[in-house]
This record gives sequence, structure tokens and C-alpha cells, in this order.
Amino acid sequence: MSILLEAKGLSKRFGGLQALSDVSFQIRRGETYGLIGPNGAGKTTLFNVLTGLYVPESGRADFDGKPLVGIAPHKVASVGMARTFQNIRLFGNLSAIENVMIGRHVRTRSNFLGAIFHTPATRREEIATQKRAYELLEYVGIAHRANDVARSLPYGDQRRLEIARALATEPKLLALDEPAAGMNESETVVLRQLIEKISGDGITVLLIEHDMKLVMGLCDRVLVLEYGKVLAEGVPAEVQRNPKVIEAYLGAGAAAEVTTGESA
Amino acid sequence: MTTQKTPLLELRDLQVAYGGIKAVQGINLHVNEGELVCLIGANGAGKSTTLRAITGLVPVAGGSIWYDGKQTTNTPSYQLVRKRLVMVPEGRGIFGQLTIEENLAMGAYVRNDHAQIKQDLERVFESFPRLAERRHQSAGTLSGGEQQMVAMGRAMLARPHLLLLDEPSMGLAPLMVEKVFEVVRNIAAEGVTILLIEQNARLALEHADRGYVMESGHISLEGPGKDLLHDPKVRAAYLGEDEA
Amino acid sequence: MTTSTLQNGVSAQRNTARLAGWVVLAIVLIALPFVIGQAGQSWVRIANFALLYVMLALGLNITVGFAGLLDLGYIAFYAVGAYTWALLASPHFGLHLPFWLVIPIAVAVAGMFGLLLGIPTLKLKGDYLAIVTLGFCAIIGIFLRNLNAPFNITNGPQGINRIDSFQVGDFNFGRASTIFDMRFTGPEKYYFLLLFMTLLIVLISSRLQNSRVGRALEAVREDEIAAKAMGINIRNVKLLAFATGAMFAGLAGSMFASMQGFVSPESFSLPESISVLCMVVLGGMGHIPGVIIGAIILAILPEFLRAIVVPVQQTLFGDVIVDPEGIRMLLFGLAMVLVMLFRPAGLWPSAVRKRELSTSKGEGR
Amino acid sequence: MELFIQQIVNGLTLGSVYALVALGYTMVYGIIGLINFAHGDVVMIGAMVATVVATSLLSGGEPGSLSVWLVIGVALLVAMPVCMGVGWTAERVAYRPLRRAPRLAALITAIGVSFILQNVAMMIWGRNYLSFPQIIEPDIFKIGGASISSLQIAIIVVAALIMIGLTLVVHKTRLGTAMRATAQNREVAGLMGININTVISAAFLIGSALAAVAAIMVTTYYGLAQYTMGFMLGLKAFTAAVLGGIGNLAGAMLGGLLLGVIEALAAGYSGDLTGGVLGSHYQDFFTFMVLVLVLVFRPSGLMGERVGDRA
Amino acid sequence: ADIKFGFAAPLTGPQSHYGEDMRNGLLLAIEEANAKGIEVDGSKANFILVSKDDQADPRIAVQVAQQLVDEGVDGVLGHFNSGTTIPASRVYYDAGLPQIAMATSPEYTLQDYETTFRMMTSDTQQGAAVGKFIVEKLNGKKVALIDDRSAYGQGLADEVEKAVKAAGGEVVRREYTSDKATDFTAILTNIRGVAPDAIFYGGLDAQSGPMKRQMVSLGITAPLVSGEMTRSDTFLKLAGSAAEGTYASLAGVPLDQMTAGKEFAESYEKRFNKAPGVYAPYAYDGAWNLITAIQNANSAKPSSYIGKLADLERSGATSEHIAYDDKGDLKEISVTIYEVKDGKWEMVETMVSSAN
Ligand SMILES: Nc1ncnc2c1ncn2[C@@H]1O[C@H](COP(=O)(O)OP(=O)(O)OP(=O)(O)O)[C@@H](O)[C@H]1O
Ligand SMILES: Nc1ncnc2c1ncn2[C@@H]1O[C@H](COP(=O)(O)OP(=O)(O)OP(=O)(O)O)[C@@H](O)[C@H]1O
Ligand SMILES: CC(C)C[C@H](N)C(=O)O
Ligand SMILES: [Mg+2]
Ligand SMILES: [Mg+2]
Repeated sequence: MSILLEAKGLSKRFGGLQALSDVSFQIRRGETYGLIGPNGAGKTTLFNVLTGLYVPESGRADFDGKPLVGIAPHKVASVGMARTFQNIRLFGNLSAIENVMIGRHVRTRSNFLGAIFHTPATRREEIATQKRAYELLEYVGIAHRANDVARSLPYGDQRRLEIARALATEPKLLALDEPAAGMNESETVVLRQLIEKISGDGITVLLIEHDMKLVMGLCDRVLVLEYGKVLAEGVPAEVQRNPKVIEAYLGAGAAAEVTTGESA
Repeated sequence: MTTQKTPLLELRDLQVAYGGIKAVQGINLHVNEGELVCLIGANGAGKSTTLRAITGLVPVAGGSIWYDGKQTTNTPSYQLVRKRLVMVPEGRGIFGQLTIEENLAMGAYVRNDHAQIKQDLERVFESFPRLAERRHQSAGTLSGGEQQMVAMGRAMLARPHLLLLDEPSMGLAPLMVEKVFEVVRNIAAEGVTILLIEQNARLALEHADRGYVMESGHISLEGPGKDLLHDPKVRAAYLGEDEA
Repeated sequence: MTTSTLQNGVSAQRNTARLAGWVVLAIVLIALPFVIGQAGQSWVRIANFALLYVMLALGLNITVGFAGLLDLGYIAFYAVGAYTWALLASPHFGLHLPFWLVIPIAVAVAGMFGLLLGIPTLKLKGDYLAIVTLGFCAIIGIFLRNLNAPFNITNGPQGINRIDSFQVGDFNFGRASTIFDMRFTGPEKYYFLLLFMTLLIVLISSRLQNSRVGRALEAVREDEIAAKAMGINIRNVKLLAFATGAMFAGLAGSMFASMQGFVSPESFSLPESISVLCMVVLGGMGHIPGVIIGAIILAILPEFLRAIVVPVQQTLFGDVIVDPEGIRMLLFGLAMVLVMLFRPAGLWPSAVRKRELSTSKGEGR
Repeated sequence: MELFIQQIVNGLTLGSVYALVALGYTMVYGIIGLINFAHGDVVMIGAMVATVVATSLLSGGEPGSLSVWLVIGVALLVAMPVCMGVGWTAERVAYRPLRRAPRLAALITAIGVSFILQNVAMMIWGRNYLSFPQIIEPDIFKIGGASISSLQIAIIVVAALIMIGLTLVVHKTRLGTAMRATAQNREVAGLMGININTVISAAFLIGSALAAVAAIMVTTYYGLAQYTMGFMLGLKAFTAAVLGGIGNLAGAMLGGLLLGVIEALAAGYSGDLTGGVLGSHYQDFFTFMVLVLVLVFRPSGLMGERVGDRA
Repeated sequence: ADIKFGFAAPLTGPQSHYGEDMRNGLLLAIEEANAKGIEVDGSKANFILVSKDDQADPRIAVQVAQQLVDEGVDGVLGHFNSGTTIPASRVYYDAGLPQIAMATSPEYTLQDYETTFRMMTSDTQQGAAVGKFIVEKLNGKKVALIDDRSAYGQGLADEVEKAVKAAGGEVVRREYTSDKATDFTAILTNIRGVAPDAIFYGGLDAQSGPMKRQMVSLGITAPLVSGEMTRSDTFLKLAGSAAEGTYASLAGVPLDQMTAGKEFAESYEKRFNKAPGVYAPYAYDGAWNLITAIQNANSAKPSSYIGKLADLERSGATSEHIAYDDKGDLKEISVTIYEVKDGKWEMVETMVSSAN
């Protein structure tokens, strides 16, 4: 399997706080890669560095063979990496379908003049964009809310909408920041099926989650961060037996629960 | 059965609407002194709305709310705090530009017993050492989980009589979830009455004396926590048992 | 099959209703100057200025309404357009270039000024941007006022007089003339010219809004970080918003100069800028019909009040007892407050646009 | 050098007034995010009232030197509650119902309130300029060749004292803490037991009281009051608040003083610096260029807090 | 029959007090004329004033000009500002309505419109007189100029500059402010640095008043000289005791030197309970000019009486020889210089000249 994303020695600090130090890892094409760690370990920061929102002090990341660090955030989407946000960031006053249509931005071309003169190419593209956006809403299961303002959707639907919007950019890698937060276990199961479907369609997934059942069930490999450093990496079964991980992150109870959960 | 004693909190036929949408459609619910009661339900069922109505953050459309023997329907939240009815809102609601310490101090805004406040503050730092390390950092830059700790700590400083918690474990690492529930247990053990909303239904029901299940604006089930935990409908709808 | 024919029937019916609506509107718009002209040409002039304000408001709507960039100095672009026309078509430099040359130049120059304002303010948020744009307006005003020395470019505070009217061949929009036995006054001719331009701007605005570019503007307004993550180049989008808004203002400005025949710096003051903003917000920010209504109402209300304050007082009290000018502006202020209190999102805010999905309905549009 | 000192003195006097008015803007902005366009007009009302009071007090005859401060004191005593009343009422009637409305709605309302205040003032006090009776024959002192009058000294000192006092209030009192919390999250502030209506009203009351003080300074120093005077003053003060970092009290003070000084220096030196090409008519050009430069390098003003917008 | 005069000037905003002053002057003239029972074309004329607020805004000015035309007025008095008068004059010209404006910039009567007349001096005429006065009478070899960058202030200051130079003086510094400013310490400090013999200000009394105060507190002793806007009671009020020794020019002869002037001042006081402002007497004279021309033509039709207006020859409250040259400017220019003495405007001298 070839490497899709490779990070080498990423470090990021905020004032006196070393949020990431010397983080390296590799994500293979097509796998689902988990990112876990205690609160404040630097998981979201890592996302922000990878997507160009933060510039790291040192280190590099190569995506699909091209350097990622230092390129403008808006270019990240066009090279094929899309994300969702821990604190949902939808375009709140726009309808669900418009949110997804905006996601098509990097994969469409029509410009100012095209819009004004309503050229045939623009019209074709517009229709295609709508069609694709609607399909994506169906894909994540919220097509019936296409015309509702994003702000008014229930929490779980907002999460799904964010995923649809990210998928609209046709990513090679989809990075999800705690998609199951605030969902109950049944809802999480539905989410898990969605992620499995996405992965099945050949998209590489990078997943931050605190729901161990979800992480252990979905991920091919898991990276554990603590205090900005890599604590462990490996297949889920290995990682969850790692005493350092249990001590820093899982706690005895959770580790046990996950095991039972998996056997169920 | 605690029918002799009046409950600490009682909702009678409570209704709440946002514009045209009826989010809560006439629910009855009570919490007795010293109890830990949990409220579970799917996304959008109206749980948060119920809590917001209790604390006067959204106007009540019908029915009434009784706290500590008095009707408090539509009482503004700042007055309820003085009656020691405290809520940790969904999404934490920390003051991003104040430091952690200042945030915690805000919890004690209505208190005047300075020495006691200091002591309580230290207790919070003991429970959440992560916060002690960063007491002078502005809270807006904290990670999601850290912010949740601040919110819990802040509520503890208010010395509540009735504490309403809206999804306190959301976004927390497993170890931290345990920690939060431990804190919830401890607070309850000190005699604080608690009404808890949780998506982690299993944990919540394990800890709760009683529980309510809410479905699109109605209470569909109620009973002792352990009973609900074994109710097949609950297991299917909230614990993800069927499909797993 | 049956459902689809049924649907087609319904939509055909709806289409005829819509068509009828458009026809009525067109007739009203065409007849308007002659009807209100009965009450005096001043009402035609007022209508013309209302159209000019519609153009301005729609331009500002792109910056403020679509892209969410609070621009308090918008009138500066209007000034740029007006002065461009004034300098290129007046005795001041002895240039009398034709409209088809001056208008594109005015629009382009205004657009360039839009970029000029946009570049240093890209990183600014909300009200910081507002104050810088306000400063920009002041700066433009300073240059207009003072560039009469060492070289006389703008003729300073005296302004530029005897500016050419809009003229196509021998057909002069500034003077009355007879066409097919009908006498058209200057203001009436300008009415149709401005109406044409306004419709053009409405068309551009609405096409823009419902396009990929328009959505990018709205995305930037809603959440910059999320917009970046969607691959939108925030910088370009903001500059585009500034430039487009500015170009509309440039067009409106050049029309203003040609219609007035006189420009001076005092016409482009900050309060003027603020009143255009009021039109946008009062009407319903981001919603084209709302903005149009807002502009028309705010342009006409003062004149309407002017016409009624004295007669109303006379009928009520038998005499003019309260200072009519004071009460007029007071009522104006009161109206602004009341509208906002009762309709905080504007008089005619946008509902969420319903998309008739080509996919689900099988009929492409 | 003498010129320079003089310009600094000039600038500080003007800047002190800006700073006081800017505080009113910044406090309200900091808490409810509203550019209170009518604030300048509250200053105007204060100036009108003070002028009328002082004029009627002195209609008897020449004041003795003792009664000078008495007259100003009485004028302030009357103007302050009037301004506070106006500010409070505006908040209560026009802004409070719009707390949850889109931000620009409240801005437009504020512009409307400004219109109303101006035209009511015009109907009450007429269109003419009122003059503040010249009760203070300024003693003029010389510092390094620069003249400074007793009035200027009084203005600078009073402004400084008020700023120190206000800083203490905001950072050391319960009300101050409540204000800062309310500024960040109103709902949660309520959940902490803070009555946010009281806090917001307090901000308007304090701001308006400061406006009254500023009004007295303006009328005594410049000697005039008219119903349109609030607009320019308000605009400058708001600019000052932004320069300092809007929402930040220390910023408003710094911004006000700085703006005054920049204006004086720009008017004083722009001609000489540009070889006479850009004279004092380009004063505001320089002022705004400084503003733009400051904001380009510090996008939230000199002292504005920069919250990381966390993704 | 009803004869309507249109009037437009700022009636709201910072300059509205001037508008009010003008309106009162016009009202007085019209009421007098109505009381006299003047006969025009066989019936007793009833003069009516239609007044409009132009907000000192060129755009509104054109709009209200059109409104006046629509209302069928027979003649126009106003506007007040150069910036409003000039664009509005085109509307009146197109409608063939005679317009008598105040002291606007020269451009107003240079447009080849036969409908434009002036009630006061143009900037050129006044500036020439003031410049000469500064150099010759005040012995001002070194003069500093300030203007407010309004059409009026800048125009006047430019003319003064020319006249000062023509009379052999030197302009040592030119400073600028705005018609909304109240603080002039910075520019006055600059001026103090060059120690001029006199300072001229082109602008409004709302600025010159506080400016004079600040001159005193900065220790500037050179006299302040200004145009007619400053020769007002507002200036005296605003400058307070600092006003002493200020000079200002005003078109025409002092009211109290002329019988008609004194009468005007008395009836004004009686009618409005206050002293007339600067512009009231000129507005009053302007209205009487129209009335007289109509009387002479025995018709209120603009096309009939406009000729009579151009040929007018009468004695009014501000001048004994009111007559127009072929451009519509006053033929005989008298400019009087006043000085503040003991808190009052006292006449210094009147300079009479025929138009340039
Ligand atoms: N913009 C910022 N300024 C200052 N500190 C920051 C900033 N962003 C993150 N931090 C700090 O960096 C650390 C890592 O934060 P991050 O959000 O990456 O944690 P996380 O692993 O995502 O935690 P969680 O699971 O709770 O979301 C935290 O301590 C946080 O306070
Ligand atoms: N401010 C609001 N305006 C309009 N509708 C709202 C608003 N807040 C909530 N709702 C709607 O009210 C219903 C109940 O929402 P509520 O937040 O109470 O649900 P919840 O049970 O707390 O869900 P969750 O588990 O997602 O927190 C939902 O349908 C939601 O969309
Ligand atoms: C004297 C006044 C009538 C001058 C007027 N302000 C103008 O602009 O010309
Ligand atoms: Mg995180
Ligand atoms: Mg909830």
C-alpha cells in the first residue's frame, strides 16, 4: 500500500505551550487511521497544522507526494484533503444544500463573467453542482432537509452535513474531528456505518475520536498523542493493551469496556 | 415513593416552543432532594430545551416549573443562581477571554464567603490538575475537554443545591469521562441534587437513581436507572445494542 | 407520467401567473414617470434619485450583504465615478468624451479603487474594517477637496460645473425634446436610462448571487475558516466583493454627474454613505428585492414627509406649530428605529432560497 | 522644540476629550457589540444642558473667581443626570429589544436615535450656536516656551483621574467583573448569577456620565454648543476607540490621547515634512493613514485582545 | 392674485441658522408688501413665501429647485451655499425663473444664464476689498491665511491672497481647517511660529469664534480678519471677551447709516423678538428687488419682469444704489469693514467701488 500522507517531525507551540513536538507518522492510501489522546494532547492542533490553518515551527508533511506544510489553507482542499471541525463550523444561515454546493467550489470552474453572462457552460456546471450536492445529502442521509437552514438542523444532522460538505470537495483524505461527540450509542452506530461506507468508496479517513468503541471498530491503525508527543502507534488491539495508553488515556474501565463492546 | 415530600424540582406539563416549532410538548418530571436523575434521548429530543426552560433561558409556552416549593416559571437565570439552582450549559459556555482562574471565580459570583471560595477553588484544581497547570491561560485557547473541566469546576464553585448538567462528558477522553462521573458522584454524595443529560446513556443510567427518556418533545419512559438500563427499548434506541 | 404532466400543468399555471406579474410591473415602471410627472417633474427627479440609490444599495449589498464586509465608506466609489465623468466630459479640462468611453473608464477606475481599499483591509474583521473604510471615504474626500493645487485636478471645493449630459448622437438626455409627437422632459429621459441600468445591475446581482462565485461570497460571510477549508481563496473573494460593489457605485456616480451637471466634494460625505448602508439593512441585507425596497423607501420618505408635514399640521392644528424641518427629520429617525424594532431582519428579508432540484424533479431549469 | 511641545499640549487636550467620549463607545461596544452612533449626540445634549444652566446661573452678572468652579459644578450636576437619562432610555427603548437581532439592525437603530436626539435638540434649543459663558479667564502658563492654560490643565488632569478611576472599577469591583463576563457570553453570565440587564444599563449610565463630563470640557474649552456637534466628535472618538482596540478600556484612553496628538502633529508638521505639498488640509489623511498602518500590523488595535479563532 | 416666491436654504443641519435668518428677512419683506396692498396687473397682489430646506446638499438643492418650479413660483430667493446655488441655478434657468442668491462664488453669475442675480458681493469683490484693507490699513505686510475648504471659505481666501499680493503684502503661511472643526490649536501654533501681522480666516462664525479664543490662549496678538460670516452676533457670543479687535467685512453699508436700514432693524426686532442676523437684511432687500421689478413690469410673469429686474434701480436697507450689471452682479459694490470694540461690531470704514 502506498503512503498518502507522511508527517515528519511536526512541532507547534503556543507561547509557552508545546502543543506538538516532533510528531511523525504515515497514513496509507485507503486505510482508516485513528488519532486519539487525552484532552489537550494536540489532536486538533495537528489537524490545523495539516490543513494549513497553523504554520508549524518545524517539520514537514507530504501529501500524495507533494509538500503540504506552508501552502495556503484554501489550497489544501484542492490537493485532496478535507476536514470537519470539532466545534461544528457550518455556514449557518445557508441551506443544507448550499453548504454542500460550496463544498464543490474547488472542483468547479465557473467564474464571475460566466455567472453574469449565464453561459451554457456555467449553467451546465450549476446543474451538475446541484445534482452532486443532492446526491451527497442522500449519501449521508439528510436529503429530506436539503432546503433547511443549516443552523436549524439537529446536532447529529449538522455533523452529517459537515461530512457531506467535506466529501463534496472529492477528497483523497477525509479528516474527521470527533464526529461522534454528542451522539448516543445508537446514533454512533449509524455514523460508523457512514464512515465505513466512505472508506469503502476508497477514501482514506483520518479520525479523531474519544469513543473507543468507534475507534477500535473502525480504524486500521491508531496514533496516540499525549502532551503533543507520540505515545504509541499501531493496530487497535495492540494500542489498547499498551499500559502507557491505558494509564494516560483509556483508564482501566474504558479499556475493559471496549473489549466487551467488541466481543458483543 | 416520595410522594409525601414535595420534590425539589417539578415540571408540570411544561411546554416550550421556538417560533412555530414545539420543542417540548408538555412534560411532567420531578427531582427529589438528594436524587441524581438523568434525562436521556436522541439528538433534538428537547433535553437541552427543557433545561434551558428551567433556568429561564427560554420562555415557557405552557405549564409550570416549581423549584424548592415555589413556582419559578420564567424566572430569569440570575435570580435562580441566588437560589442555588445552577446549570452547566451544553457547549460549556466558558468565558474565552478570561483566564481559567477568573472563569472559576465567576462561578462564585453570588457568594461572599471569600475564605471558603479559596478552599473550593483548590478543591477544583485537585480534581482537575490539568487546570491547575494553566490557571492563568485564557480559557478560549483550551482544548475542548479542558474547557469542559472548567465548566464543571465553575459550577462546583457556585455551591449548588440543584445542579443541572447538560452533556458533561461530551468530547472528553475516556479517562476524563470516568473522572467527570466520579466528580458527579462526589457532588451527589455531598447532598447536591443533580439533573443530568447524557448521551452516554449507559454510564448515566448506571449512576442515576432514576431516569427519564425523552422522545421528540415527550417523556416516553421513566423509572429507576437500573430498570431503564435493562429496558429493551432503551437498549435498542440508545445503547446501540440491536445493530452492533 | 401522470404526475409529471400534472406537475407540468401546475408549473405552467404558475409560470403564466408569474409572467402576468412581470407584465404588470413592466407597465407600471414604464408609466410611472408620466403618472407622477402630473404632480410635478420634481417627483420624476426623486424617482431618478431613487433609482440611483437602488444602484448604489445593490452595489453595497454585494460587499455588506453577500460578503459580510461592513463598508462605511462606500460613497467614495460613487465619488470616483462622478468625478471621472466630470473630468472627462466637462469644460474643466476641455474634454468632452462620449458616454461609451467615459462609462467604462468610470466603472474601471471605481473598481480599481475598490481593490485599493480591499488590499490593506483583508485581514481586518468586522468593525475594524468599518472604521478603515470610513477613513478611506474621508481620504477620498480630502483629495477631492484639495487637489486643486499645485495642479488643478479636481477644482477643489468649488467643484466642477457645466458637466456634459448623457448624450447619444444628437439625443441629449439633459434637455426636453419631442419624439413621435410626445414631449419628453430631461428627467423623464434620465428615468428610462437609469431604469435600464438599474435592471442591468439587478440582473448581474441576482446572477452573481446564485452562482459559484456568489456562494463563495456567502461562505466567507458565514465563516472564514470553514470557507478556507472548502478551498475558497478568501483574499480573492473579498477583493472581488469590494471591486464589484465599487463598480456599481462608479456607474451610479457617473450618472449622477451627468444628471446634475455639477459635482463637488460635499455630495460625497460620510452621512451619505451611512444612508446607503441604512437602505441595505432596512430593506433586508443580502436580499435583492428587499434592498431595492429599502433604497426606494429611504430615498422617497424624506420627500414624502416634506410634502405632508406642513399640510398635516395645518389640518390638525390649523397652523404650523412645530418646526416642519425638525419634525421631518425626527420622524425619519423614528421610522428607522421603529422599522428595526419590529422587523430586525429588514422590511423584506430573504427566506432561505428554495432550490428546485433538477435531480429530484427531472426537469432542468 | 517649543513648537513641538506646544503641539503635544494641544494634542493632549483634544485627546483627553476624545478619550472620555471613546470610553463610552468602547464600554458599550465591549459588552453588547454595538457601535452606539448616538453616543456623540449624548455628549451634545450634555453640552446644551450645561450651557443653558451656566448661562442662566450667570444671567445675574459677573462671577467671582470662586463661583466659577461652582457654576461648572452645578452645570455638571444637571447635565450628568440628563445624559444618563438619555443614554439609559435609548438602551431601554431602542437597543434592548434588539439584543438577539442581527448586529447591523441595532446599528441602524442607533443611527435613528442619533437623528431623533439631534432634531429634538434643534426643536428645543434652536438652530443657533449656544455659547458657554466665558467664566474662566484662562491663566496661561509657559512651559518651555509653550503656552498651556489652566483650563487645559484641568481637562487633562480630570480626564486622567477619571480614566484611572474607571480602570479600577472595571478590574477591581464586582460590577467590573460582571461587565467583563457579560461582554463575553451574556447567557452564561446570567447563569453565574449576573443580572445582565443591570450590567448593560450600568455601562450605558457610566458611558453617559463620562459623556457629560466630556461635554462640559468641550463647551468650556471651545465655548460652543450646537445640535449637530455630536456627529464629528462621536466619529473621532469612535475612531480613537478602534485605534486603541475597541472593547478595551485602556485602549480607548490610549487611542483617544494618541488620536489627539496625531491630529496635532499631522496638522503641525505635514506641510514641513512634505515640502509644503501636503499641508494641514491633509491632516485627516495622515490621521487615517496612521490608523490603517496600526490596523494592518495589529488587526485588533493597539491593545485589543487577540483571541485565537480556534478551528 | 397670489404671487409666490420660492426660497431655499439649509433649514436643518449645521448651517440651518443662516437659513432661518434669511427666511425671516424674506418674511418681513413679504408681510410689508402685503400690508401695503400692492396692485399688480389690476388686482391686489398677495405675496406668498414657499420655503424649502436644501440641507446645504447639492443633490437636495436640485430636487427642491424642481419642486419650486413645479409649484409654479414666480421668482426665487436663495440658495445659501455656492455648492447648492450653482447646480440649482440650472433648474431655474431652464424654467426661466429669476433667482437672487447670496454671496456665492463668482462662478454663479458666469454661466451665461440671464436668470442669475446676486444680492451680496461675490467672493472676488469682497476678497479684493479685504485684502487691500489688510495691507493698507492694518499695515499687514506678512499675512497668514486660513480657510475651511468649503467652496465659500476657499474661494474667499484665494481672492484675499491675490489682493494681498497685489497690494504688496506677503502671504507667509496658509493653513486649512474644516467647517466642522472646533480645535484650531495645531494650525494656530504653526501660524504663531511665523509671527504674521494679520490672520485672515475664510469660513463660518462657528469656527472663527472658537478660533479667536484659541488665538488668545496661545498668545497670538495679530488681529483676526474675516468675511461676513464672522460679522455676526454668534461670533461675538462664541469668542467672548477674546473677540476684541477682530475685523470682518460685510457687503453694503451699515444698517444704522441708512434710514431704510434702521427701519428694517426695528421692524425685524418687533416681528421676531431678536436682532437680525447677517443675512436677513440682504434677503429682505432681495425680496423687495423682486417685488419692485414685478411692480415695474406690472406683471408677475417671469418673462415679463425679468427685464425690469435687470434694469432695477432702487435704494434698499443695505445700499442706496441697488442695480445689476449685465452678469447679474451688483453694479455698485460697497464693502464695509467692522471691528469688535467693547463687545460690539463697530464700523471702521466703507469701501465703495464699481464692479470690476
Ligand atoms: N490558538 C491557540 N492558542 C493557544 N493555545 C492553543 C491554541 N490552540 C490550541 N492550544 C493549546 O494546545 C493544546 C492542544 O490543543 P488541541 O485542541 O489540539 O487538543 P485536542 O487534542 O484536540 O484536545 P480535545 O480532545 O480536548 O479536543 C491545548 O492545551 C490548547 O490549550
Ligand atoms: N434556538 C433554536 N431555534 C429554533 N429551534 C431550536 C433552537 N434550539 C433548539 N431547537 C430545536 O428544538 C428541538 C429540541 O432541541 P434541543 O437542543 O432541546 O435537543 P436536545 O435533546 O438537547 O438534543 P442534543 O442531544 O442534540 O443536544 C430540536 O428540533 C432543535 O432543532
Ligand atoms: C455668504 C454665504 C452665502 C456663503 C455661502 N456659504 C457660500 O458657500 O458661498
Ligand atoms: Mg480537539
Ligand atoms: Mg442538547
